[in-house]
Amino acid sequence: MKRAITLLGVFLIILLARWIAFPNSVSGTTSHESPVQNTTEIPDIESVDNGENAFSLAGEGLRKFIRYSGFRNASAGHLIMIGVGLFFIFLAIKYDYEPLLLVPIGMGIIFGNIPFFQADNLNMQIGIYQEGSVLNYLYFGVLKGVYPPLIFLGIGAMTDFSSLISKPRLMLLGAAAQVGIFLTFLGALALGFHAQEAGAIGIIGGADGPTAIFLSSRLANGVNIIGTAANGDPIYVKNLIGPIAIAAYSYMALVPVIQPPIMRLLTTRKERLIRMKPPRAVSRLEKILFPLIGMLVTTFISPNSLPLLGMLFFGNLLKESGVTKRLADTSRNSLIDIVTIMLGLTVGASTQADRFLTTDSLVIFGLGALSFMVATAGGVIFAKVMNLFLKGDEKINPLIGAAGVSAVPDSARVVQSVGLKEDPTNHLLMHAMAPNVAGVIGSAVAAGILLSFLL
Amino acid sequence: MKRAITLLGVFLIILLARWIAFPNSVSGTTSHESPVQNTTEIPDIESVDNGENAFSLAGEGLRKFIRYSGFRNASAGHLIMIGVGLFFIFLAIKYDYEPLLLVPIGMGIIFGNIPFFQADNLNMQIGIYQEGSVLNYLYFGVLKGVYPPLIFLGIGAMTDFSSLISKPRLMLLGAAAQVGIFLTFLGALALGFHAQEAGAIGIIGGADGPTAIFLSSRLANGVNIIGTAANGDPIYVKNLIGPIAIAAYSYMALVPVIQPPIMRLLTTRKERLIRMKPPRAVSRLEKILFPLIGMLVTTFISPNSLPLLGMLFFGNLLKESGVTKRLADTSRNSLIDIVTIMLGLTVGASTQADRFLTTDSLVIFGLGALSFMVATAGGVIFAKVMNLFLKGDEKINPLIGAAGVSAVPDSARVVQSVGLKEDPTNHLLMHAMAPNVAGVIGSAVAAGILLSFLL
Amino acid sequence: MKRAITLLGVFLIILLARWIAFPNSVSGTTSHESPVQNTTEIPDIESVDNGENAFSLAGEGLRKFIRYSGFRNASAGHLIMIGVGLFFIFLAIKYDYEPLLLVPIGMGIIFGNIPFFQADNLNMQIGIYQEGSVLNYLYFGVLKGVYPPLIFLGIGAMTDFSSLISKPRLMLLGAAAQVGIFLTFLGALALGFHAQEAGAIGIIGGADGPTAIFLSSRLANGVNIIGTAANGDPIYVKNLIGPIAIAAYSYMALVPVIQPPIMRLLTTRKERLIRMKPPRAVSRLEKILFPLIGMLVTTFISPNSLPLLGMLFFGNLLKESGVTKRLADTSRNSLIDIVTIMLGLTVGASTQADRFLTTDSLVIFGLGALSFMVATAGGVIFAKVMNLFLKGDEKINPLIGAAGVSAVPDSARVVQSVGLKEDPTNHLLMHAMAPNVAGVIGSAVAAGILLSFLL
Amino acid sequence: MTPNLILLSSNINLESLVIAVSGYLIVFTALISLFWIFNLTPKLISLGKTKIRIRQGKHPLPQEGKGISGEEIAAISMALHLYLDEIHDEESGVITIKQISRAYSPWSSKIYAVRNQFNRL
Amino acid sequence: MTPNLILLSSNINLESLVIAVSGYLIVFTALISLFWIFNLTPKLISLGKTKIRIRQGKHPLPQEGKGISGEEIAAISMALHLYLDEIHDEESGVITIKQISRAYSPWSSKIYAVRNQFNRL
Amino acid sequence: MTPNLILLSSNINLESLVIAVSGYLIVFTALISLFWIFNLTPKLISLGKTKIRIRQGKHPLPQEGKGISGEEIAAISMALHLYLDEIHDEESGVITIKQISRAYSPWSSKIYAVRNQFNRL
Ligand code: NA
Ligand code: NA
Ligand code: NA
Repeated sequence: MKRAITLLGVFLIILLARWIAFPNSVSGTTSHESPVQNTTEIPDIESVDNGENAFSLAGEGLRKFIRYSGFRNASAGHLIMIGVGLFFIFLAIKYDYEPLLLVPIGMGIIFGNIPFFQADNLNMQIGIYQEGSVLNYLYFGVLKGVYPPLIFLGIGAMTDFSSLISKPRLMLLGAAAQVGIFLTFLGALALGFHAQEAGAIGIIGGADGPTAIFLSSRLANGVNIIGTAANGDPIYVKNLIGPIAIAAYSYMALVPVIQPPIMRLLTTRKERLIRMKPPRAVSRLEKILFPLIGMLVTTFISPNSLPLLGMLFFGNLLKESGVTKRLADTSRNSLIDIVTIMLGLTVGASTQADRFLTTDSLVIFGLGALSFMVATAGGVIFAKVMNLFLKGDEKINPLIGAAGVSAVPDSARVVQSVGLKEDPTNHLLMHAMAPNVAGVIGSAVAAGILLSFLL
Repeated sequence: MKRAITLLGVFLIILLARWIAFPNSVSGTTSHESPVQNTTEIPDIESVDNGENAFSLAGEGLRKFIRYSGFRNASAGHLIMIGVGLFFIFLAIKYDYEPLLLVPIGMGIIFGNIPFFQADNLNMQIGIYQEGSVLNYLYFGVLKGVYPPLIFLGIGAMTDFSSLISKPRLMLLGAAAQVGIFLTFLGALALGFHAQEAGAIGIIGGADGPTAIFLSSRLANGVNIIGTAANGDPIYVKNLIGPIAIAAYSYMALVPVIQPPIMRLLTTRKERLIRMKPPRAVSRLEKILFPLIGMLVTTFISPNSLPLLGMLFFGNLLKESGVTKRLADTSRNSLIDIVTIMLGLTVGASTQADRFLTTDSLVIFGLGALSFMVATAGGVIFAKVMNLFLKGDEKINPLIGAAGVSAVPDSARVVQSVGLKEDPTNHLLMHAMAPNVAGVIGSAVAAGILLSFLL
Repeated sequence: MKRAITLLGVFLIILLARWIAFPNSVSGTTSHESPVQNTTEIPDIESVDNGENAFSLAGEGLRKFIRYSGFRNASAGHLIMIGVGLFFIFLAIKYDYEPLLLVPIGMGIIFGNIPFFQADNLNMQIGIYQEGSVLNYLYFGVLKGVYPPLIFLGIGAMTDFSSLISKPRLMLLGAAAQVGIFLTFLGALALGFHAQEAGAIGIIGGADGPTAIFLSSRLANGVNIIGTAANGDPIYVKNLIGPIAIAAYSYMALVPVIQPPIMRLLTTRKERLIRMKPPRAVSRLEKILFPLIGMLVTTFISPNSLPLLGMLFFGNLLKESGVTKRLADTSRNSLIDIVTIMLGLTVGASTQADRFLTTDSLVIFGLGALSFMVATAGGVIFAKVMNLFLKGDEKINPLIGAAGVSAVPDSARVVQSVGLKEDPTNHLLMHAMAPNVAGVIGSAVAAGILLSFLL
Repeated sequence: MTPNLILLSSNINLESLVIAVSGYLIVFTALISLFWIFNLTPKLISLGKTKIRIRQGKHPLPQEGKGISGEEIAAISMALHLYLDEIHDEESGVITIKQISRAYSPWSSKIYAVRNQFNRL
Repeated sequence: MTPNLILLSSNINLESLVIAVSGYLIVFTALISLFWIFNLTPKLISLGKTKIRIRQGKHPLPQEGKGISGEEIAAISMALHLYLDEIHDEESGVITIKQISRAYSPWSSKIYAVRNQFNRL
Repeated sequence: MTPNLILLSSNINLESLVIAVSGYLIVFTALISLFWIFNLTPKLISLGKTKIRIRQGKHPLPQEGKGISGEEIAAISMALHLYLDEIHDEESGVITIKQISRAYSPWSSKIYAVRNQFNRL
């Protein structure tokens, strides 16, 4: 199957990249080492002796130009990452995999891997990690976790929670799928990550890009102190925002590849044929009450989810109140578009080869794939468990459990697609939207809980 | 009357809130005390003795979760403020009172009063007053007075000054109504506020939210030093941005409740029936000249009004120039919407119970109501005075004086409504727009003057 | 010719301004002197003796008001600059010269020259150079070079590179016209500017506003250290962002005045009548490949161009990918509009008379005019040289060489206009768009090279 | 035993297990609470409406949200979908302008606004 | 006397009274200046136009802004209002797309732009 | 000689001349590289397409981009231009609303989306 190759391709590229780019350091991690590779002194035209003639000066000029050019500074890592960026763009344009995310991220990866001359005492303000560069300013919104809540504002303003309000029972599927988060957390711990890092890695299983960025900017930001070395120096948490974000968005784009086999494996044909009762109509009052009650309940339980869930429900209230149409319009159009561009570009650019191509990144990608699978399985199995207590036309088609991972709306579409293959008249999309949006709430709550336990 | 109950309701809620939340400190103000209430040490799961078994650990986990949850940290103040937020949203949706302001502010109030665990040595970056939180970043635009000028840019790009240009005489009504500002300033001084605080409180009488926020961010921001204590420590001005902004927006929303009785009290039926001459057509050249001349005249007189009035007239020039349509469109749509959302949300969130529920807030609300009434009366009475010098069909319907308070376009609508009740064929709206927009200019000039006298 | 007077007018105004405003300092530059002119002590109402009566206090209040008013603080320089601002607005509205730039810049000039009271120990947060003022916050994006790349993002999202893809040969004309940059660089050095300053001045010849602002914010920002004085103090580079930006935008607006005479001077009538083969259709794949290849090639050659060219090609990919339409829409509408407003306003306001009216500004304006002329000539002459190697219907109409200066799309329109005057059926616009957009790329590459040689 | 070995060699300890298990349970708590509330809400709303109507001496409303069956909704939504789909095929040829700025001039819009607004006063 | 007492016990003093009174007066100054200028402006404009026309040997224009009486404007604006109102009732059923991006391709738009622009050159 | 004098009295030196000359040449290098690549690209693309089609046993495509001559394009673009121009003259009287928010409700749009999307899966 074409898609399987896609998945395999991503893995192989990263694996190869790791080996080719830094053959000597595969065993260890390099994230705490200095990112500066070239420490040769800055070529300085002014230092040329005045006695030299114009001809040798021209040569000097050419040499300086070449020393600063990308050709001279390119490493295998840069080229591989540029290849990955082009591959993301290819996937987005050719297969329409989450293009609104993959095109900016792909372009950002290229952006972040244009090779330039780096030296200790020179800051030409090009790279995303160089203070004062434009990318560095735009990256601020990622580092400080400002972009994700703004994305959630827009998502709230474009999400219709009707399906969830009409069948609140399906909310549980959105909770069940979060098992991926907590198992991945344990998995990351088992592989030697520190608790805060493990929490940030676990959230990949939430299948929600902004939530993943938000949590990792709080927990695995390279700034928090997690211990003290023997000599009294503080030990800093690793900065894993880049790999976590890229993993989360990659797998969200690959949901149509990852989920179907697991869904089919865990369900019988009879189960996949279950037709569900159509949802009832929902009154305007219920739609207005939903964001208000939803916000109070979830943030009282998990106050650390406030930045995400508060914004999500705020956006939804703007949409449903009926009196703030223009604010909802702007939230779900210009505002979310602007933030999406900035977020995608800078998250992509944060994959500068010398920071990104580490064993950690590889492990994170592996754990991320696992967590998506576990989450999918969690949702499907929980739906089957619920069916034990339901009867007749109340029964749930367990396929929609897979939509509980969130990845809105792609995983709901996958449910629809898998369902249609069994019975071309059984439209599950409407029903799958309920666990799908519940999964967004669920992973934001999980993020809040991890914050309160780990911070 | 239903509306009167509304007004009373607001007052009662705040009064009660003050007593219930902080029964012991009603006599004094708490704004300079530490906002941190819980100073118990941070619950730390890691400190549990290794000898304990899994069961007691689970209990510990549960205890930690509860200690961090909103239920455990909620105070009466939080709940009351959440009630106020819900009430604002109710007013906006049910009665359509300034929904573009009240929905974001109401949601912001809820946002700011979700209870979370606070301790001296712990910053979980949730609350608006916690450095590094998302709300704290967005609040920056309020604290530094950046949002109000951007709002004014958008207002300028959506305001048609034709009515004012065609009857420049009505401009005086916009000046007259600013009496509310200066009397409230004296009132606040009389109640013991310092001059800078009194100036910021006075501006509530300008009936203009962005102006109020701008001035209070400059004068009553908690940062300026206004004196020296006996022991040599500096005395800081109080931070009154929150209460002033909430008061200004609340009363702007309540204009349809506050103004009509005063308008009827001060006018005879005969006056209310006066029909005004329709305004003349205004040429394009006049419309282009208006922002240019308006800017030069007002800012030469009061340079401190530049950030507000410069932006207002800049926006209007973008609209009227005819060659910058796309810039005007963006100013009055995406840009003003984005800023409105941020402004409303953070102003609302700044009402965190422990900072907001003080005697000061109560007094400010009282003074604010008074100043709206005084301003309304000022406008109406001045219109009657002008009528002494005008004759025949030049006479002004004194009702439109009430529109001089600004609160665009609500107070103009109130004029129309009160006028229609006397004579259902006498449309005053067109005429009321003139003092209405003049009132915006007037209060911005007043803000500039207060700045130059008090800073 | 009416337009020639326009050009003359601009020069005369600035020349006069310089003499009238600062008659004594024409010989030297003032940019390193303190911008504060009034160092009289702050008028303080509180210092009035308590024994005085109300009458003298009222006088004191009046005096204080006047001392703070614009009338009292206005200098000849302020009034001249306000005149310049009004003139820009007039040009924009009357003649439609680049109104999207000239209206915001013109209004910004007025903004920045409203006179206000300045004193050493008083910051009323009005002026653009006063820390904490709103303009100062918005100016940040200019100072740090953040706005120009965002403008380029929008330009990329609205530019169709088809003409260039179909006739890649015309790309060379976009390179040829950059001769203006490098000759002006030498000219500025010859007039005594330091290398970094000269590089920033040279970029005016690129005829590209955002590029000029970006480069001058990096090279001539008043912050970089370019040497050491005899007493060991560091010598700072001059802050020339304001004059360079104003010169670049002014001449971009005046392209229809500057270019035609030069174009006619350097071409024969026969050459101006040359008809070019219509371009071929371009496939979607080519359009998608263009931004990707363009980005890799140009930024590998000149990594310092990344912030500009990366964003340009990113925007173009959003447009051409076909799957990110909403992101492209937002980039070329709300986002670019918002940034244009902020950029124009603050660049205009940075011309505060006491900083702007210096001999340096005058010299920069002179060099700028020259560089536009040289660039135009460079493009036209190179087209004629190319014709020596081309034959038959491959021949290039040398007029389109003038479009290589960029100034999109005005210089392409000028080509069309001059061409039509010779043969009303020979439409050159389509062909002129190719060197026009190539000129944007060319000047961004040149900016990158100057950065790597001079930083 | 492998699992125990992992526990020993890794950072997993009892605390982290507690975090994982109680974290998962709290997520459930949150969503079960929402389920519980929104299961109740429609009943409370229709109860409230009925009470008000009875107090006002009117007949109770036929219960909203039950009158329209799911089948009907599905039919409607499908019809709507087909309708929108058809329109979509045509719309790419249509050129229009954005809503003219009716909302900003007192000369027209404000009168307009008044008509709509003041019924409520 | 109460007022005096307030003055004593509060922060009100002569200076603050001066601020209040002169502040209010300055607001008036600003708006009266605008009133005065815009009272004059239409006269100056029509004066300017007349002079230019006379210098060009044409008849002076009928004074703009006086030809159309307020009554007529009111009638027009009401008609416009009713028209817009009607349209409003129908528009919610209409689906269109945003203006196609005519402005961006040199293949079509730029020719278009030229036609409109170069009359001015 | 004047030029030499300028060189002496100014900041121009050999280094700055090198910067100017090599800078100009590098700009040319960049744009010549692009020229070279995009001169080649259409050939590579049609080559690739032909190969694939031949491998699939089909006839090679008629070379895209050469079938439509420039003359035809010009004619089409002019026609399009005239058409758009005409429309433009009328559009200012038209009032419409923005695209209704079809994209956001699972009740209609998502079904819609599915139809379009899943052909690809
Ligand atoms: Na999720
Ligand atoms: Na006012
Ligand atoms: Na250029």
